[in-house]
Amino acid sequence: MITLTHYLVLSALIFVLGLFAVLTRRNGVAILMGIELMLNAANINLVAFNKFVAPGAMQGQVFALIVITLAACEAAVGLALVLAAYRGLETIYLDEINLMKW
Amino acid sequence: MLLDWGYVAVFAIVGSGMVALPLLVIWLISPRSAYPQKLETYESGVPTIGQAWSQFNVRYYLFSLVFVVFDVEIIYLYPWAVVARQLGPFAFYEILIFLVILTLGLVYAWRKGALEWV
Amino acid sequence: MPWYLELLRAIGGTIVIFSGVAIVAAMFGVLLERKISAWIHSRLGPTHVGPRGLLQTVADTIKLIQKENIVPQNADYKIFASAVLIVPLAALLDYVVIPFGQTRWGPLIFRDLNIGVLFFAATSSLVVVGILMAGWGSNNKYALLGGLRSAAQMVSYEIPMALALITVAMLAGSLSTVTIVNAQSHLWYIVAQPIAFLIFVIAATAEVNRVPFDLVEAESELVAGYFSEYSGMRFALFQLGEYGEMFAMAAMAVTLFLGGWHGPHLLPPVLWFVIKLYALIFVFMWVRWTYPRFRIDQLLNFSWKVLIPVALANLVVTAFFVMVVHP
Amino acid sequence: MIGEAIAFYMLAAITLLSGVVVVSSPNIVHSAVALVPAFLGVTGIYILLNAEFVAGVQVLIYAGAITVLILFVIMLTEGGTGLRLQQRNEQGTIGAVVAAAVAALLIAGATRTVWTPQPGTLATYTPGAIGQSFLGTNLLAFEGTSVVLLVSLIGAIIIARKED
Repeated sequence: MITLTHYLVLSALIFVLGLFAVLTRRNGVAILMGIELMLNAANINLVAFNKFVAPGAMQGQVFALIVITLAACEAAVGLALVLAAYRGLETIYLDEINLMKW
Repeated sequence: MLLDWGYVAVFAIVGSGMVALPLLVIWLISPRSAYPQKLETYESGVPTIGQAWSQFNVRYYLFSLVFVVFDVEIIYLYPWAVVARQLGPFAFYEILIFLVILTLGLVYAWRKGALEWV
Repeated sequence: MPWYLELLRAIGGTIVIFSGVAIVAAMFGVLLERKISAWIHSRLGPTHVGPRGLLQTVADTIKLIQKENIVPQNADYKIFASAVLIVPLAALLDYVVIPFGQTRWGPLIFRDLNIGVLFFAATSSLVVVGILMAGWGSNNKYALLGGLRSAAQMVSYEIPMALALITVAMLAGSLSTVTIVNAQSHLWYIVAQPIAFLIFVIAATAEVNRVPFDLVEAESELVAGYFSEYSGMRFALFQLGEYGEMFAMAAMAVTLFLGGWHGPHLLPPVLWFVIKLYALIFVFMWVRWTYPRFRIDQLLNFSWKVLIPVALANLVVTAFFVMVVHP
Repeated sequence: MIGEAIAFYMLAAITLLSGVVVVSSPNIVHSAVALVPAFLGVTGIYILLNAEFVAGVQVLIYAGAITVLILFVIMLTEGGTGLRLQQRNEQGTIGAVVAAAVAALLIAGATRTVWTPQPGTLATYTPGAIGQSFLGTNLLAFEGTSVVLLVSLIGAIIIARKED
């Protein structure tokens, strides 16, 4: 029997994978991929809560759709930033983009 | 409903098997006689120069960018379309506002030349 | 029904659809294309193998099975090899939601999904990933350029196609393909929505990379585009994907606009479906051998500056009639 | 029920294994391609949760659009030229510790809380229910997303275009 807890644990594991990518990857695109994984984990939670906790409502799925939208916007703008950084600084390794550090 | 998707899952799994099957067959029976010239990357017969994995023009990105935004817009139109008949006139103006705002995006991209292949 | 019978039914249906598409769409489609091109060029086409050359593609397939599978030294093997699986599989997944006809026991469809039309759009968008993988994995300049061009073109034409799908879904009030076909028992949607039909057919031609939108495989510039480096059976699987996708697009156009299996009761419904399907395929091939190829800037301009505005306007006008005039 | 459990564990395995490839592959293109099975696994999870429409959107947007965008950017920036560069920064250990701690916290929270379900039944036809919801209760969010999309389109075009 698959319960809400199963889905929550799965989503926690996916979230942590994304978090690990964000913390340890040097490549800007890879960090964005980690963020996409984290957003997916959040979406699993939203849809699972919709089914198990509030089956009469539609809010969980509606929220998941809005999160997907924001993920697409985030990917578009984030990848544009990566491109701009590549054009200006000729690197997409974020630890090499340190002009503003001191 | 889950039964429907069970069918789709079987279709995907059996389908991948059926696509992989001919590959397995030729892996067993196809001749193998490789030599360096044959394994070279095809470049119209002249020796290959460098790798193909190099940088490409940014114009591809602008198109896929506008595509992503419009693709996301379209997913909101599917659920609206199936209930359009039941919703009546007021919802028409709601969706009109939605479409007008996004058409502004298309107009902006057009005017800024993001849709030009230069 | 017990679960093992359901499972057997699903497996049987899959095998029937896969072999059906492989034989009817890929093998017969290639032969048809060669015969029609010959007819348009006033040639004879293949004549030697079998009666009037009917077995030509069978011979070709046997030849391809015997060929060596070459993986270029510089290629990225994992991506190179998995792209071959993705492209035909994504193309064939389209057939899940296509209703082929009507029988006494219900519509002849693999499975009537609630989100049928969206499923179609989603699976056909997966082809783009496969093509990019093929282009990148080959590590060949022609292949990569072809793959990038193909991806840019396919994503551009996905938008007008989806807008046309939505217009039809709005008229029928459902995303299920069977409901859409049933809603056309009196009036085919090509009559109500001629503009959406045109947009769909043009976008479908572009999605399957056919002339006049074939600069992905522009032989004179890019050899064979993203599958330049593929040989033997892998090449055959790409052909299966391409022709499978073309037949799926045509079948979807028949389902959405030409009334699916509906027709006068002289012939069984399945036959009506097949007749309409082949009529549309003939139009695709006719166009291919008649028109020259677009330039890439013309091609992208045509989608973004003509098709999308027209499709949006068409959608708004239809919505106005559906929601305000006849609510 | 058994079928549901089998499907869940298979989908979870697909998602997590491809997630591990995404996170750990030294080749950025392999990471991007491994995103596709990860997204498809999540799609299957949505279907198990009776969210058909969200599942369709997941394939269309994530697998069909965002992955393509990511692959484009990889090819437009370093392509395969960065293959031999080090992909991981010096925070590998501390990152693993933080990730493990967060995982422990989340899993403990998820397993120890008792969720009380509210009465009601899931909508049978999700696209229709979502449409009703977007043009009724959630109208503001619906119109808001159009503004967000417009703004992100304009912003991304400004950032990505060459200055001329």
